[in-house]
Amino acid sequence: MNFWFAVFRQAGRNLRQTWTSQFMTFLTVSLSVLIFAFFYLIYTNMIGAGDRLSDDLRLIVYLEDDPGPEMQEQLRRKINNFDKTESIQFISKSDAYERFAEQLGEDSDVLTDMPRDFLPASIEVVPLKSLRGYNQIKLFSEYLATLPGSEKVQYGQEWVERFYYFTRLITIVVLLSGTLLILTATFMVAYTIRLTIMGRHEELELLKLVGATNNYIRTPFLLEGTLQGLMGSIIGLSALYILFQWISLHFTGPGLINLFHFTFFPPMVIVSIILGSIGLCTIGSFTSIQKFLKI
Amino acid sequence: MNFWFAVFRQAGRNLRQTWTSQFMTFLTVSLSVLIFAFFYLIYTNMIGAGDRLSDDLRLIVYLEDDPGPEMQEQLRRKINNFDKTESIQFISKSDAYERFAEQLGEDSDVLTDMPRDFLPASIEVVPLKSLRGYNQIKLFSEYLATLPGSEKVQYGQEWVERFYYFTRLITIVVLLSGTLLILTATFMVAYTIRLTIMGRHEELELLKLVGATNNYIRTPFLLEGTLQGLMGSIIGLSALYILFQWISLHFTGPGLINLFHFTFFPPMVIVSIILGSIGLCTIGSFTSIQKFLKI
Amino acid sequence: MPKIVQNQDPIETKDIPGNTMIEMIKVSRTYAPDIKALSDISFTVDTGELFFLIGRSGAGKTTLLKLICNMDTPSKGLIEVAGHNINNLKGKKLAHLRQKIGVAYQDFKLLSDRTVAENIAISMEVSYKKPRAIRQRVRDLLEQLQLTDKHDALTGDLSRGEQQRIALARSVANSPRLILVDEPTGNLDAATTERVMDLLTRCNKAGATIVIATHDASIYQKGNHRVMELRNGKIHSLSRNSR
Amino acid sequence: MPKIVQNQDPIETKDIPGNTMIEMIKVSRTYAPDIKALSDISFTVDTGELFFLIGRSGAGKTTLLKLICNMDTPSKGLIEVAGHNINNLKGKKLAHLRQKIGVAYQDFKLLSDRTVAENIAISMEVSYKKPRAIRQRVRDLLEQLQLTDKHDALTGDLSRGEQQRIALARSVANSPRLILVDEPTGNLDAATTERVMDLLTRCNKAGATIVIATHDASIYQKGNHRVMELRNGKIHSLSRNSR
Ligand SMILES: Nc1ncnc2c1ncn2[C@@H]1O[C@H](COP(=O)(O)OP(=O)(O)OP(=O)(O)O)[C@@H](O)[C@H]1O
Ligand SMILES: Nc1ncnc2c1ncn2[C@@H]1O[C@H](COP(=O)(O)OP(=O)(O)OP(=O)(O)O)[C@@H](O)[C@H]1O
Ligand SMILES: [Mg+2]
Ligand SMILES: [Mg+2]
Repeated sequence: MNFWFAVFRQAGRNLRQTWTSQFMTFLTVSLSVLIFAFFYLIYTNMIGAGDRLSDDLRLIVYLEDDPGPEMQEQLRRKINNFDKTESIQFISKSDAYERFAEQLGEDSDVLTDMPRDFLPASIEVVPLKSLRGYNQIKLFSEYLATLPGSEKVQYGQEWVERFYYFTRLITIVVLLSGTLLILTATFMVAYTIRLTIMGRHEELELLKLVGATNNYIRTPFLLEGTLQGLMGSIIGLSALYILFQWISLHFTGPGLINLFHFTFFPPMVIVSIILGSIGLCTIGSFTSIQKFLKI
Repeated sequence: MNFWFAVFRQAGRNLRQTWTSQFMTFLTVSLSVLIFAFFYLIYTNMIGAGDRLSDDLRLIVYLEDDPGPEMQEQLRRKINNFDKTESIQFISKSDAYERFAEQLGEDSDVLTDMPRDFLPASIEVVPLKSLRGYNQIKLFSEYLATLPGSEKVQYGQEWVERFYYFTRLITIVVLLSGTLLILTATFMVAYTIRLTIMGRHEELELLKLVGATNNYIRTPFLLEGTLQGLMGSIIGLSALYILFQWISLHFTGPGLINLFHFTFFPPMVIVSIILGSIGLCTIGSFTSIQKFLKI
Repeated sequence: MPKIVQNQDPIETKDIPGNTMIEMIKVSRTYAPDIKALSDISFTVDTGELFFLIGRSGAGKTTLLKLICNMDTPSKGLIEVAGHNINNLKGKKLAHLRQKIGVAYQDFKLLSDRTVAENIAISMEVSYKKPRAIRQRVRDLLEQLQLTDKHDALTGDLSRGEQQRIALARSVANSPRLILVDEPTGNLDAATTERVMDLLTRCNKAGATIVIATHDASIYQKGNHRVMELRNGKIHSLSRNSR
Repeated sequence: MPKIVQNQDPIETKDIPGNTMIEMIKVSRTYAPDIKALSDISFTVDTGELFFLIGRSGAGKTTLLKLICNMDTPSKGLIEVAGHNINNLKGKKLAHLRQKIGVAYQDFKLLSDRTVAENIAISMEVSYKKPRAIRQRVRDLLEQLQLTDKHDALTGDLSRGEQQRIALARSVANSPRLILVDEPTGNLDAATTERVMDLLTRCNKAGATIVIATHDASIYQKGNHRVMELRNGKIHSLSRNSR
């Protein structure tokens, strides 16, 4: 294996002789991976939190009267016809009275004089998670208002609206900054690799003149690119993991535990990030060096 | 002014002859400024939103009985002694009844049979904005609970807790990514400038050998650095402004208007960012070139 | 005294097949905007020949050598080296042919941040010679050129004349069949020039075809070999030294 | 025939004050790890003198010139140029002295991506000469060196000999009082060498002190001037050509 011996000797020499620029490239790759992964992690956790927050979204249809079992069946069918739901629960007037009493707690004695049916009956509709766009919810609520016997539909409009706008805003901000950063990072890695290779164009040209095959010239650089992609992504991800542990440790407060259940990337995503980084660096090296080989 | 003639001629030549790397540096500066300003803008707007959200924070102290005017005065004094407040409002039992009736709206007829004093009297305390750390609120509420006649203190603990944890989390995320990015950007700008100057070290060395004074060699580069800092920051800020307009346009939904009242940087901040960018680029050029002049 | 034959037609020497190392037919090279570096050059160099190329500065000597080793392509005309039309060669075939051609460039093309030994070794490494053989050859060459003590010096630190010898050593290291040497003694004193020429003569005796472009009358005026003079990109004369 | 004076003590020539351009006293230069490029060099060059420096490749000629123009600092010893101890000079004073010294480097140090005219002009621009004067001077020099047609060519595209002449033109462009020339004719044919020497002689006649390091016997063996031979970093001989 003369070829591989030569390739490794050359790659070793390159690492030894140009280690500052190699180190700069490596640092750039690490930082880029760190930034990318950081934003991706925020994004996935944000989506998770959004899901969990909207768990308690339910539409309440106040009815004129307690519906009979037949009527209930009919309403259920109608609702499900319009849109799939997670669950539909009927709450009779007496159920509502009991709930209210429970909510009042100690003060429930104020209700003793009240008739047990002074609160209206209602239907609690929990829409499917996948159908929770703000406009869909609004449409749904409008439909529910047209149901026979429906008096009023409540779903904390204001709260839902705020929440949806807020998550949408955050999503856009994260996506925007993510794109910006990934562009910057890719640009930087490409530029750094290009400059590193440009800085050695004399050597590359000499090798060509002296009769080295393209593979002989190219392979050490590709190897370096691969190594940098691998090392850079591993270091970047490790740094992120340490950061993640630090944040997790500082946010074990009871208030957020159910809101933000932080998770790190699953192994598949980690492997993908590493492979992506390797791929990008190798392709970057390849295209940069290809220019010299064509001259 | 032979000196300035020479400097401008040299700077013009440099721009013409090395415009690709100049352009790369300029792009790097623009991206860096864009990223930095973007995060800074998010941060300031987040703080603004946090302020506005906590506007409706109030602690409600339920009292055993309606306090007399003297008692009110005493309570007010005690509370203000413990901590400064924005406002303190006493709500008597009948006030509470009216409020509840108002809240019930159409359904208020259910209250007709109720005695007008079935709801407890209370004090609404709005703490000073500056004193709204989560722990301070908690301490404050604990103190309020010890007031004579106090039965229970409510301030939507869960909501306040969530809110504080959430803003704290976002703040940390923004600060962390901001630091990361600013580090990356500074590193990148410095590295790019260094490489650009390194790529011309032959010229620099020759100029020295041929008898150019340090100022003759240095000034064109400083000028370039200044220009790049100026142009880069202006372009970066302009890009951000366009982005900002776009986001504002897409978030004029009624739900968020009162939550997020987006504002762009005031002129002072814009000027500071531009000056900072110019300063950094000039210093970067200066230190990079200084190495050559010392050799 | 050299026998001068003005604008001699080289077709007659082309007739010996299998024995021609370089053959140029009506080769021109024009650079933008309108610089005729070479025009209508036709000549052949036989295998094993020691061939001199002379001419004033800017006559086109380097351009001619560049065309032979395919560093540059002709604007017009045909160039054959060792039977291959060198302008149609690509990839591996070109690389293999280049391994058989050693070139000492006028601007040396040394890697200034590598040691002398590494610079000389590079042409042998490319054709996968054994490390031991490489080490041995490098030492031999350095000894012949009186540079033994510079074995581990960085090439960039050497004096110009030392660099010139390293460039020459690299060109002959891999025992190529064709050696192109551009101004090998421009920075060398008479005694060192002698040593360099000795080395080249030895390579020539071992079978290598050698083309030397030079201004140095002292090296082309003795011995029995052909000398081609270029003038403004044209062949001014092609003669054989009679001594 | 040159009159050879082995290891001549130069003190006697030092006695003429105000008339000494270069004075070296016991100068040594050692490179890491243990290369004695120069040891114990003492000599003077008078104002207006044409001084030749010869020696085999690696003898230390370039090192000596580098010390004179303060590109390098001596390990030991004292160097005075035009009455200044050049190793104590700094900043503006050093810059001004350098403007009065023109150097043609052995490796040219041309900016290969600039045009010929820009390369020559650089030494004049640095001392704020008028653009018109610069243009005139550049054209004159190019004509004297037969390079008029290369005025706007990129220096990197030129032939080696052409580059060598550009380097020389740059060194004399600013009419310096001291001109250091390192191997000015290594890539030049006899006729072009003649022209180059003419130019230098003219500068010398105009009052410039010139030090030429060379291997080319043809340029130092005629005329009446001193020739110093270095050998292994030491002065081997310092003699005056009698012709
Ligand atoms: N890449 C190029 N672009 C433009 N002109 C060129 C280029 N290369 C060479 N020339 C011109 O072609 C002519 C011949 O150049 P060449 O290098 O072959 O000369 P040479 O005979 O080697 O001279 P020297 O003895 O000075 O090395 C010169 O006038 C040179 O300026
Ligand atoms: N920077 C350096 N580091 C180490 N050794 C050096 C350095 N510069 C020069 N030398 C050594 O010092 C000796 C003298 O070098 P110098 O360049 O002065 O020789 P020269 O007389 O100019 O030779 P040439 O005629 O080949 O140009 C050489 O052996 C060279 O290898
Ligand atoms: Mg040439
Ligand atoms: Mg020298």
